[in-house]
Amino acid sequence: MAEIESLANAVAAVVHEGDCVAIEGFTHLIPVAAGHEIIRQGRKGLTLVRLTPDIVFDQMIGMGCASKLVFGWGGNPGVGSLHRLRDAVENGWPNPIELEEHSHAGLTNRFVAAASGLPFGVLRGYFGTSLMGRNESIKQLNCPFTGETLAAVPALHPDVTIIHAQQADRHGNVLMWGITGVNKEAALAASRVLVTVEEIVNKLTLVPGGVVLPNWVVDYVAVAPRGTYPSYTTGYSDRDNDAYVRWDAISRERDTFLTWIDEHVMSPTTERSS
Amino acid sequence: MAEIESLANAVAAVVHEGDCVAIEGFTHLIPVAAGHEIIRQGRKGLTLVRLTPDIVFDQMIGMGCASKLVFGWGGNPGVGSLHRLRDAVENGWPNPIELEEHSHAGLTNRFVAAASGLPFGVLRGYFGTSLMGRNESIKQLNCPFTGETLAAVPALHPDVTIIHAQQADRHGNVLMWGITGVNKEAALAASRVLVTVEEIVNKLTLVPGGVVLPNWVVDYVAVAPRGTYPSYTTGYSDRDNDAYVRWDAISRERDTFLTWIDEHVMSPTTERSS
Amino acid sequence: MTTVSATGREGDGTSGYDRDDMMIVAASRALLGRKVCFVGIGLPSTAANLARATHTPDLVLIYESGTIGAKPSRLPLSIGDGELALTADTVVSVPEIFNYWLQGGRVEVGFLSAAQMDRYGNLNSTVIGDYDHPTVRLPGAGGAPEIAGSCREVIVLIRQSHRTFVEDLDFRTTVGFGDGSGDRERFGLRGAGPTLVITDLGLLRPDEQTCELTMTALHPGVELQDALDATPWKLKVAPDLGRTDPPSETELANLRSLLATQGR
Amino acid sequence: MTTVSATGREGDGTSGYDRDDMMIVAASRALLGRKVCFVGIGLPSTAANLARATHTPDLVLIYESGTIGAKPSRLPLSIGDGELALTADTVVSVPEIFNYWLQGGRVEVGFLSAAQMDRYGNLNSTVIGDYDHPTVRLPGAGGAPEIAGSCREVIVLIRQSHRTFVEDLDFRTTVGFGDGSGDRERFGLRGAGPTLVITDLGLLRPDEQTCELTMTALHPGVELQDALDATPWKLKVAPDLGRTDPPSETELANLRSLLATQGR
Repeated sequence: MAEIESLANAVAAVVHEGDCVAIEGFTHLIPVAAGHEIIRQGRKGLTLVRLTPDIVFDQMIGMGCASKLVFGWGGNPGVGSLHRLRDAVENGWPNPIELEEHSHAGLTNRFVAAASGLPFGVLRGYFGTSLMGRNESIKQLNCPFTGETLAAVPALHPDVTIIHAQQADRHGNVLMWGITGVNKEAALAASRVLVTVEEIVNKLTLVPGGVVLPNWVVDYVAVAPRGTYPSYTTGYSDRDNDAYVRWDAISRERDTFLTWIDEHVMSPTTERSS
Repeated sequence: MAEIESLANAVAAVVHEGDCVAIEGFTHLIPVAAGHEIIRQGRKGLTLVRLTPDIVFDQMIGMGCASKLVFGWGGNPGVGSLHRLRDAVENGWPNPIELEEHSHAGLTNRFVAAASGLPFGVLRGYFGTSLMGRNESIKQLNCPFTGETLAAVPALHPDVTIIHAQQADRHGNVLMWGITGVNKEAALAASRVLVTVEEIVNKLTLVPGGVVLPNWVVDYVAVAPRGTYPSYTTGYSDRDNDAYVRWDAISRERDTFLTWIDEHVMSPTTERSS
Repeated sequence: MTTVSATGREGDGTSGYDRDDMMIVAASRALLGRKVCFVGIGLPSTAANLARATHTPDLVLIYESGTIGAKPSRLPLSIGDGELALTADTVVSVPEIFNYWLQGGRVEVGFLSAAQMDRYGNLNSTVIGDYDHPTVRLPGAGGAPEIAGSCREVIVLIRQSHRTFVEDLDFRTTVGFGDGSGDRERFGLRGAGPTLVITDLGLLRPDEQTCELTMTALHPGVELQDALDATPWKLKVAPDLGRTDPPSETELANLRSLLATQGR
Repeated sequence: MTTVSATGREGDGTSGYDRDDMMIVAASRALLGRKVCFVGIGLPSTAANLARATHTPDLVLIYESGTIGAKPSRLPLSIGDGELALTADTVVSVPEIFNYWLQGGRVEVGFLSAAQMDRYGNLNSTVIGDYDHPTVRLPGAGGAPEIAGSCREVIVLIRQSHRTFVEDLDFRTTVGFGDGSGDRERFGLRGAGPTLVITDLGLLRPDEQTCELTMTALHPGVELQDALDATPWKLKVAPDLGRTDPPSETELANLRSLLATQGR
């Protein structure tokens, strides 16, 4: 049953050194505040997982939280590269990072398989690409009916999944809406689940496109208003597109990056004033 | 792109002699009017598919429409057996019927595989049951990662899927809500799709739990108000539980059954007055 | 004096409840303190809602139609009753219920019933007699095989008689313990299987070594000989055979209220 | 006279449009009469919305974030732009988009771009240089492999130069025609592959026999030698090499209006 906790306590409770941590959110509902808390708590050696790692992953990688990244597409959407990710991959700064890359469909089906209690997922894909040779977690199998060869990917069970949602009620039941991506599957795939929310409400009111996570599949709920900034939360905040553009300049050099982290992450009071 | 047609024309266009016809609806949104139209049009040799065949399947089977039934649970919910189905199975009246039976999970995953463009679906199940030996469409396969043995079921691609929904707009986009069962997957699995609806509206307004089928995956929309009777349509009609109880008596004997069909199906004006 | 319960069944003459009432009450007690229960229509649904009314108000009810956290104010008449969808925390698709929630191993307790059960808790709800030339064609498997496979525990509700308790099933629709210890693992079934069988005569639990169902308690007014007579095989009996407490006033009152909601 | 387009890029001095405008217009024309298009952000999204504005108003746009039938009134800045969700016929989960809609074979045309392309339309969006010690680490595959595999046809938008057109990809992220005819079938890819490549210089289509990309048309003001010079291999040229019509007044006006919506 979900406990409602402060973000700091919740992150301390669920994210341990060396954990496999999925932090999902497909361009929307990105748990940025939770990522910053992980930086503040100085977690190291994490395997970070996300379909679309963007600037909060760039920040965690630049601060040395991650030793491995499992992903589908890592970039600054509509802007360009993630310079901290590139620095880690190209120059090993601040530490080398191992990459395990998939197509979105491949990684998605790893979550789906795990959520479904199956050891693997099946998809049409990967054959003929260099991904297949680079990624040992992709295998092939034959359809027992048609003989066709298909790709198999292993279920991915994160130690922790962190997602952001609009609301929880006082019992820890969670409601999100808008683009919900692979949030439900990533949560159901994990051993522990932390959901940051915009607010706690007395009663959840279902909305079109709403996705509910009952409190018995959630471990912690933490209130983090505007916790997706500079991403957005439908019904609560808009995307700050300029902040994504600014990130490109901030993140190009190590010193401007470290200064920014110091000002905007390590001093939590100024966290969302960029 | 969906055409809006009369129920008679739409059924004539999509359901052909010998077709594999999935008519879905999980205790809710059961396309009874469409089933009656199939009876009126005298289609024979159909392979009928549904997770939960109930009294409209009993009626079609009793009228000799089906040569095969693919199903998960065939009964009169909360009441008992389907006597026409039993008469066909136990006594070959009005014709023998071949049974291919699955668990709900197995048949569901046959639809999911087909909707996903995969030749098969995978599930934990069937091992240790008599279903496995009786049903040649269940095979086993090994996980390429863990070596575990799992059940595989072949994708099921009906020639036609018929479902009922609350609304369509004038372009044939469909909206359903409430318990939607496996309706989306059954539709996406099929070569042709007919959706009967309570009404055509100018504009669909999304509702919590609403499922949309865009018009480019639907072939025909036919208006059939109260087209699920004695089942129900959330927002439009309630289930007539007494009718399910009455069916038990009506369907026990061949002559009372035939009389009922004559009065309630063959004379369409009295169709929903039982 | 013979009493007639609210369901119209003849009572056992002791205190205004009959054997079905006792089954339902015993089943509701088995849900004390449980979190999540997968429910079918009929006795299981009545028992689960009695548990909600009596001692476990937060019990999460899941019906295979896709309703999660249904809180019906009247007993539903089918698993797709509109009341379930209307009162649920969320309604999901049938593929999601089976794949994410059931097969995902998230359900603590599942209820099952059947036409036949053998000594290892295997169930038949498919056919009586020969499959190709059946005496009685039953509805079939539905969700039962996966409920039995994936719920962490299964509770079977079945009346105890030579008709329902059989040496050899005509068809094994649903696996209990297969042919005994180790078979569930061999079949890849992840839950613990039927840890409790509730009949109209008493309770049975699997033997720790062999998994054979063993009578562990009798309901009030039932003699051991009744249970032995109702069982076609040599029924195993626990050395410390217990006695079920009769329904309390509260349990009976709540049950009556619930059954009274089952209007048409 | 040098004109500057509304996007701030330098024009080619002929009629107020530049080579990117021409690419977008050519791409929008390729959508004439199409039903369903899988769209990425940037030029593809601009082209698809230009097609909606100009000649195919009912074109269904699908973005991999799960928005089906998005009808943005301004150009989205990311595939998860709130405007897409707000204007969509329905928003589904990412697993559903990839499994039911894309892999299900329901999408007619997919747009792709990349950092590198070879003569068989294979694409690299993963890495420049050695994988383990890259010169440039690019974002990676995202949805591209499945878009290329499952859409009935793929249109590639890519500028033509020695940087982008390469003899050998540093990494094959996405399959076009593999090493030529028959490879797609061998890999189990169901769509027809990249039936059209639109560059800033002209159009290329696969040879019917070999699947090698063949220049079939040049944009206005482009000479064949420009295309040959921009291609590191001996470029195949169609015997009936055509000439793209310049953007019409309507196309340009619609493009300007669209680009003007792309505020920050």
